[in-house]
Amino acid sequence: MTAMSALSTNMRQNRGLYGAVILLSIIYLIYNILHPRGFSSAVLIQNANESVAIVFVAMAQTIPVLLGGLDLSVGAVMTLAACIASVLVNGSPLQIVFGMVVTLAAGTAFGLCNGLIVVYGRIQPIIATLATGAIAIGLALFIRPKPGGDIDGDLNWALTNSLWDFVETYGLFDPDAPWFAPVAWIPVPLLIILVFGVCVWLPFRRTVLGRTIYAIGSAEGAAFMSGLPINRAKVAAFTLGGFFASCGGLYLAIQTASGNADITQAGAYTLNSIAAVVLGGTSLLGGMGGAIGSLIGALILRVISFYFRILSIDPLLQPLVEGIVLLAAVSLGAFRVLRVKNRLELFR
Amino acid sequence: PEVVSGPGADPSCFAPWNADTKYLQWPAQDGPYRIAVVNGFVGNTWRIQMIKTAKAFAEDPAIKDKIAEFKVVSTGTDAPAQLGAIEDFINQGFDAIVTIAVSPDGFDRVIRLADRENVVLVPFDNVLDTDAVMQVNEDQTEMGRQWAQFIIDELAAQGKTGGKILEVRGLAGNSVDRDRSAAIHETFDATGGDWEIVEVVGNWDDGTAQKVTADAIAVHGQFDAIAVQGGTTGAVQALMDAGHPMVPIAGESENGFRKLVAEHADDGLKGISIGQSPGLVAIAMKAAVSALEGNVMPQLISVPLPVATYDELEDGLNYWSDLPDNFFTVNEFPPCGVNISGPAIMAQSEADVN
Amino acid sequence: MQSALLHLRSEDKPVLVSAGFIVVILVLGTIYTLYTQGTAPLFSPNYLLQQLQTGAFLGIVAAGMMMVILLGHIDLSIPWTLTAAAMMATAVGGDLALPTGIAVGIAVGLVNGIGVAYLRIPSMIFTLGVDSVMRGLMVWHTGGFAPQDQATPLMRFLAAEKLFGVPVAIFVWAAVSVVIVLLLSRTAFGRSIYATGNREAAAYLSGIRTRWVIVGAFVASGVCAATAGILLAGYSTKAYQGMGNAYLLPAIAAVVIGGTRILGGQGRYIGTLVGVTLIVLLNSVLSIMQMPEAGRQVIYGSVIVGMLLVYGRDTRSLSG
Amino acid sequence: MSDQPFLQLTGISKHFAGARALENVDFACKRGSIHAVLGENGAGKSTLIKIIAGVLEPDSGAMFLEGQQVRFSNPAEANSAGVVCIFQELSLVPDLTVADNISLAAPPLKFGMIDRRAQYRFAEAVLARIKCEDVDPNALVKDLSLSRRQMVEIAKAVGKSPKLLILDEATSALTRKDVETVYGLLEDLRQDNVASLFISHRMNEVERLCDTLSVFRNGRHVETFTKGTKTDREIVRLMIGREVDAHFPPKPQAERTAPHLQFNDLSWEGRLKGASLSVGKGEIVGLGGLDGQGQKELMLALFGVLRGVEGTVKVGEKTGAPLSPAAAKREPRRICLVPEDRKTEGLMLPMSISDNLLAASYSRVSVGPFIDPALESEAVDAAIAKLQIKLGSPQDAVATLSGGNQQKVVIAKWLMTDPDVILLNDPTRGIDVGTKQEIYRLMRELADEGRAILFYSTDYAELIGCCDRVAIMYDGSIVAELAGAAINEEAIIGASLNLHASGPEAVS
Ligand SMILES: Nc1ncnc2c1ncn2[C@@H]1O[C@H](COP(=O)(O)OP(=O)(O)OP(=O)(O)O)[C@@H](O)[C@H]1O
Ligand SMILES: Nc1ncnc2c1ncn2[C@@H]1O[C@H](COP(=O)(O)OP(=O)(O)OP(=O)(O)O)[C@@H](O)[C@H]1O
Ligand SMILES: [Mg+2]
Ligand SMILES: [Mg+2]
Repeated sequence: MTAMSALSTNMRQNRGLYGAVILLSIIYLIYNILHPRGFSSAVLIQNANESVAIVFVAMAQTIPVLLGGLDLSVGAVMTLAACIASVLVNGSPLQIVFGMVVTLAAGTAFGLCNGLIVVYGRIQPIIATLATGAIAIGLALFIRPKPGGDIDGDLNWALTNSLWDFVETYGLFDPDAPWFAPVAWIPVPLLIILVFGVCVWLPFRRTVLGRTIYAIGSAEGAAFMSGLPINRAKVAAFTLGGFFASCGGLYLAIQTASGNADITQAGAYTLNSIAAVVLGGTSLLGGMGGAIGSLIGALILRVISFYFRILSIDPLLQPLVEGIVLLAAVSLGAFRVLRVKNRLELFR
Repeated sequence: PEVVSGPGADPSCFAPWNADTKYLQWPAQDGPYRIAVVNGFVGNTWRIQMIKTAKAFAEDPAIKDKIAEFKVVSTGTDAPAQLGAIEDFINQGFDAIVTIAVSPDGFDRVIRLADRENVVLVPFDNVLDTDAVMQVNEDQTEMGRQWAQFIIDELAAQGKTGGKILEVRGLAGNSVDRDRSAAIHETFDATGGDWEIVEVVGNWDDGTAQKVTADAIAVHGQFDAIAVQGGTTGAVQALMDAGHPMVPIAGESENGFRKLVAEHADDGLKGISIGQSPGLVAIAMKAAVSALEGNVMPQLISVPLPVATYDELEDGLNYWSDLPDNFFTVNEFPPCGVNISGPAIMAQSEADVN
Repeated sequence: MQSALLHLRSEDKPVLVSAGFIVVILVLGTIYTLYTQGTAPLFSPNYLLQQLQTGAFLGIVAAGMMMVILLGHIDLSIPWTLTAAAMMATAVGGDLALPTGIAVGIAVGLVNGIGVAYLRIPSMIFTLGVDSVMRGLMVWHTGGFAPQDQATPLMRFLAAEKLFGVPVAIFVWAAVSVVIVLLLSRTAFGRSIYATGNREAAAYLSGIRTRWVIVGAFVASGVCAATAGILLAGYSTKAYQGMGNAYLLPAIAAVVIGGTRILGGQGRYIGTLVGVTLIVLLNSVLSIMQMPEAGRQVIYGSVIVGMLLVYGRDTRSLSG
Repeated sequence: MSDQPFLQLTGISKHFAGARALENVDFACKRGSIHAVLGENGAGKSTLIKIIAGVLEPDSGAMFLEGQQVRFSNPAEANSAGVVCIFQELSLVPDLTVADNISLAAPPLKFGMIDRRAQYRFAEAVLARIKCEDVDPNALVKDLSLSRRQMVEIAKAVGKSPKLLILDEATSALTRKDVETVYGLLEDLRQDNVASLFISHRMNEVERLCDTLSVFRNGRHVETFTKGTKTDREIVRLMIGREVDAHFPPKPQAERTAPHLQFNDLSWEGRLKGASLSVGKGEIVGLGGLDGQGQKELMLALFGVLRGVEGTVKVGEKTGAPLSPAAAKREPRRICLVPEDRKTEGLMLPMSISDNLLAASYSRVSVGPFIDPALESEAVDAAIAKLQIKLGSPQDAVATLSGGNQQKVVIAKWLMTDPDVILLNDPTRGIDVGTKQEIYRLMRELADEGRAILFYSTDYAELIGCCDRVAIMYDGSIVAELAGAAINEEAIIGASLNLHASGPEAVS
């Protein structure tokens, strides 16, 4: 009884997420079937590598969205973090770790600043982050006026391949050991997403602070009247967003072994992150959804673009097809509207 | 590939960058080949023209039989997506991948993978800061130098050895912008004249270039000459709208710019037009095929700068008064057998449509 | 006079503060030019008129954007709506150029409005999708049809020529402004925009056809973007890909700096006018100072945050 | 010890931009007592309890809890001091589950994370205590009816083990049975030496429950006295500062007019199941029944909000249900609806009073396509005068008005459209006696002008006192129509519980 009702509530609350998972499974399956080397570790590694940054940025976007806000600085913070990493992540192993920590700390601190401006400056998140995003890009350009950087090459190779290569690069143990074989094919980027994303987000969601974020997005006044720590939760939301964005930036820097303060790329990431959040079933009004959904949403966006490489579509028609598919994908939820019988429900 | 010694095949087309350029050789493979073009951004005329040139060249009798499969994808400005697409094509077993890099760095991994699979990776236009792959480009530094030299010479002809120059720069942070600008400054400095160079950022875009040029004229009054990295038509338009006297101008190879120069050269709009050509893609494709055939290739292929000065302009030959302004005039490279002229590209697709 | 100051409404504050800041920008710029060249061109009518002329494009875009923001929505399709309108107008050419461009704006606005109002897809995401579809269409168009891109003489006249020493573009901007002001303050449609933006359910239950209102606002935004595109094409003598890229974020920033609430329901057009002027002058002065892109971005962001800290702070209503 | 008040306020004042909400208020309440706070709309009751609960900070004055001076800067601090409040506007989070809501701020934790099982069990226990076993702790709050939500709100407050429990009109939407449960609960809490502050506009509730009464008027504390020392009449006079005569305006002689609004066999989504009724011009027909029997849906269906309504609707000569509120309000139907929730459905809170008043009638103040400022202000002034709305300036935000005056704005907005059919969905909820009477009088006037009025109310007394006929809804259909002397409490309650029905469900 309890379990049943809990399950049905869960289904109701996460309908978007489950829909996204099914959609992703279908399109990824078909992609692999069509791909000459489908269902291989090489393809999985390539797909995973390509997805890490956007997945992290989409997760970063989710948290402010749950509050009912938007963070237009996620792409810029990612870029800033990548530029910092491109300067710091090299040298001895200790220096490398130090560089990584500083990169993540910087992005997190930037998120914290966003949160403080939103909470204590009482500025709407969307517009506050539009402005801080410009500042982040400015800082990134100061750090890296032109693209480049010297990120450790081993790190680049080890983190963008399978566990086997990781072990081999650092000579941890014999990568061909039989006990290792069952997991050796797993792409490191996939593990990074799981460890940093899931192991940070899922527990956080279960804390009072995490739940407060949902409560604020759902009904801020009620959350306040109920004695929830509104300010702290908002600051935490942006801070965690900054952390995820900087995870994306750090990986991007390692993956490309360089930093690039590219304004258009930052903007594209921000916009794609919003699309991913929506595809993942999080309501832009706040209060419903979660970062796991956005992870899936980001993957959906990526897999859609994979198709252009295996299908023969006129290159000049590709942007149009891409646009139409995106529009169609985000419009999927619109079928709900046709079923709404009480028009007042449309206005929430 | 193996590093070998030169000379390379077909030097009139695949000219080495300079005397120090290495030569590379891949094991010869049997054709026909599978070739992919991985483009980044797609929302401007240059890129569209590039894609059309690539498609047209793939159908060219000279090369058609050597190509079994030809694919073009545009990944946007997203570095991971571009790297992913390249890697995907390597996974799919493509033989050569031609690309415009979204960033001069960050290709270490795909270069390594390409080498492992003997895939020929050919960056062109926006090339990489590495000598591990074969690349095709025009010499940006040389371009900046020629622009500056032209202005210096034109002003010298007017008896000026110094003056106020407006430099309209490109996209901030881009290496092409950096190289061209540095060369311009060096060349002016080298004359020892009294030059004041006012820099504005035009983003290689006609509208922005026009706006910042107009602003600069409003604030600074008059310039002795103008150097524009891109969006030249816009800059000239601003000049004319402001009633600024016609001055020597160095710019890109947009059709609109050449039209204006042809029309107003006699009024003083003495221009030099050098451009990065969308036709580079064809040379890159041809180089890829040549490498796959086992020929020795220069690591860095220098494509001659397509220069046209005001006195050389000829309608229907190096500019077309009936074609759009946005069109990039230089498209063919006869020494390479790349003979897809601008109007030909346009005509071809109109036929497609009908 | 004193009593006028005392009765300053909270809505007037953004206008006054931004206006003050505009003067600060001009003064700082002038100090710079005096220092570097010994002249003070920034206060010359010539310079200011020219800024207003190029400001007109942004101003018209922002006017449309404001209508949408007043509803609590946003129109991210502006860049390629603007571009598409300009490209189609020049491709068709002749007398039909202007109607074609405007028709593109109306069509995009209709699609946006239907998606947002009828399908109930968040505008943030739907207009983003429409933007990429428009981009796709334009890439296809450029690549496939050898399109003409020359602005017609009428477009040139509207954007680049002068009438009584004042650029015609400024008159166009003024005309658009008058229409928007009348629409917002003196018509049922305008009032309905405010009502819908504040609370759509209540507006709907008051018998306001909120979906039409939303569609209408998006069409207005599309038409404004198209008008700006046509003017911009006239100004540059041609249409080209990417001509709209520089207008989206500044338009949003201008509207918000002008005191319009990003969540909808509140805002005055005069604020948007001042906001546009501020952004245009700030950009111009930074460009004159040859500020590198890095510094420019930092200053740009800081100015927006700073302005909003001064007056844009959300007042929370306890009953809300 | 026992004589020391649990809570004491001295010299509390609170001003809002322009409005004076509280002026130098002294107030005290004791443990083990249920203390009623009475007053007209806008008297400052909610402001008072918001100050006590830490939502608002007073401009001046001091607050003492068990003799210690305290200052709460947010509700969390008040909660931890044992002061728990059920606000007039509910404070539930709709997208979370009932269990989440009940232990929202201080859930049971395990390894720093919320222990969902413990939370579920706790919710079950608390719900059982207020006899709400029918509410599933795992249900989402947004799926609950208003009355269930109010019960969850009460459960949430009780779950915090308060020392001082404040209920600000917390029973306004409850069903009769729930009200009884809450009474029982408050009695229990009194036994446990908890202090309760009870705000209600329903005199009978106050009579039954409270031992001490405090009356507020115009932001001032007028008097505090023990129950029974004053008559109802005196209390009302203290509240509104004048004598109130009869409760309800006299009903005219019952003469049935031709039906104007008729509907037959209305069905919608299992919430309406073949409802039929007719309302004549000049008639006030009450709609009764337990909460959530389809009354709200019925009104929405008639107003064109619902999609897929089956059955026939006829207004005057026009057949067919309207397709939208916009169509409903226009000729020839001219229907209006005063919705249930004025804050979200009736008003645009941040907009000015004048804008809100005009929202339904732009066309009436327009000349050609343009709104005429002169006509506009004329219409607004007339509306304000007609309903005697108490306000500073018509340009003030409607949010600054008290609940009752906000409701008047909603009604006035619709009267401006000169409607033929008026649908009223519980218009007197949370409204003081004085204002209620004005509304009753107004309803009768409107009926006398020849309009057809359908009036849903949760208050039986209103149905009895105001209506020419009363239709009772049960499970989506109208099960009884009462008229004349048949409109009495027993009949209404009986019909509401569907006792006389011969249908199969009545048997089981
Ligand atoms: N709906 C609302 N109604 C009234 N005030 C609100 C509302 N939402 C937020 N607030 C304000 O938000 C703040 C909530 O502060 P709270 O103390 O709960 O947060 P916090 O995380 O504890 O902050 P801090 O860490 O600064 O103490 C208060 O200043 C309050 O005025
Ligand atoms: N946030 C606010 N801003 C401005 N004025 C306010 C605000 N809240 C309340 N007021 C004003 O304070 C006065 C007291 O309001 P309050 O809500 O305390 O009345 P109340 O006694 O609870 O009335 P009701 O019975 O209608 O709920 C009213 O005149 C109201 O207009
Ligand atoms: Mg606190
Ligand atoms: Mg109250």
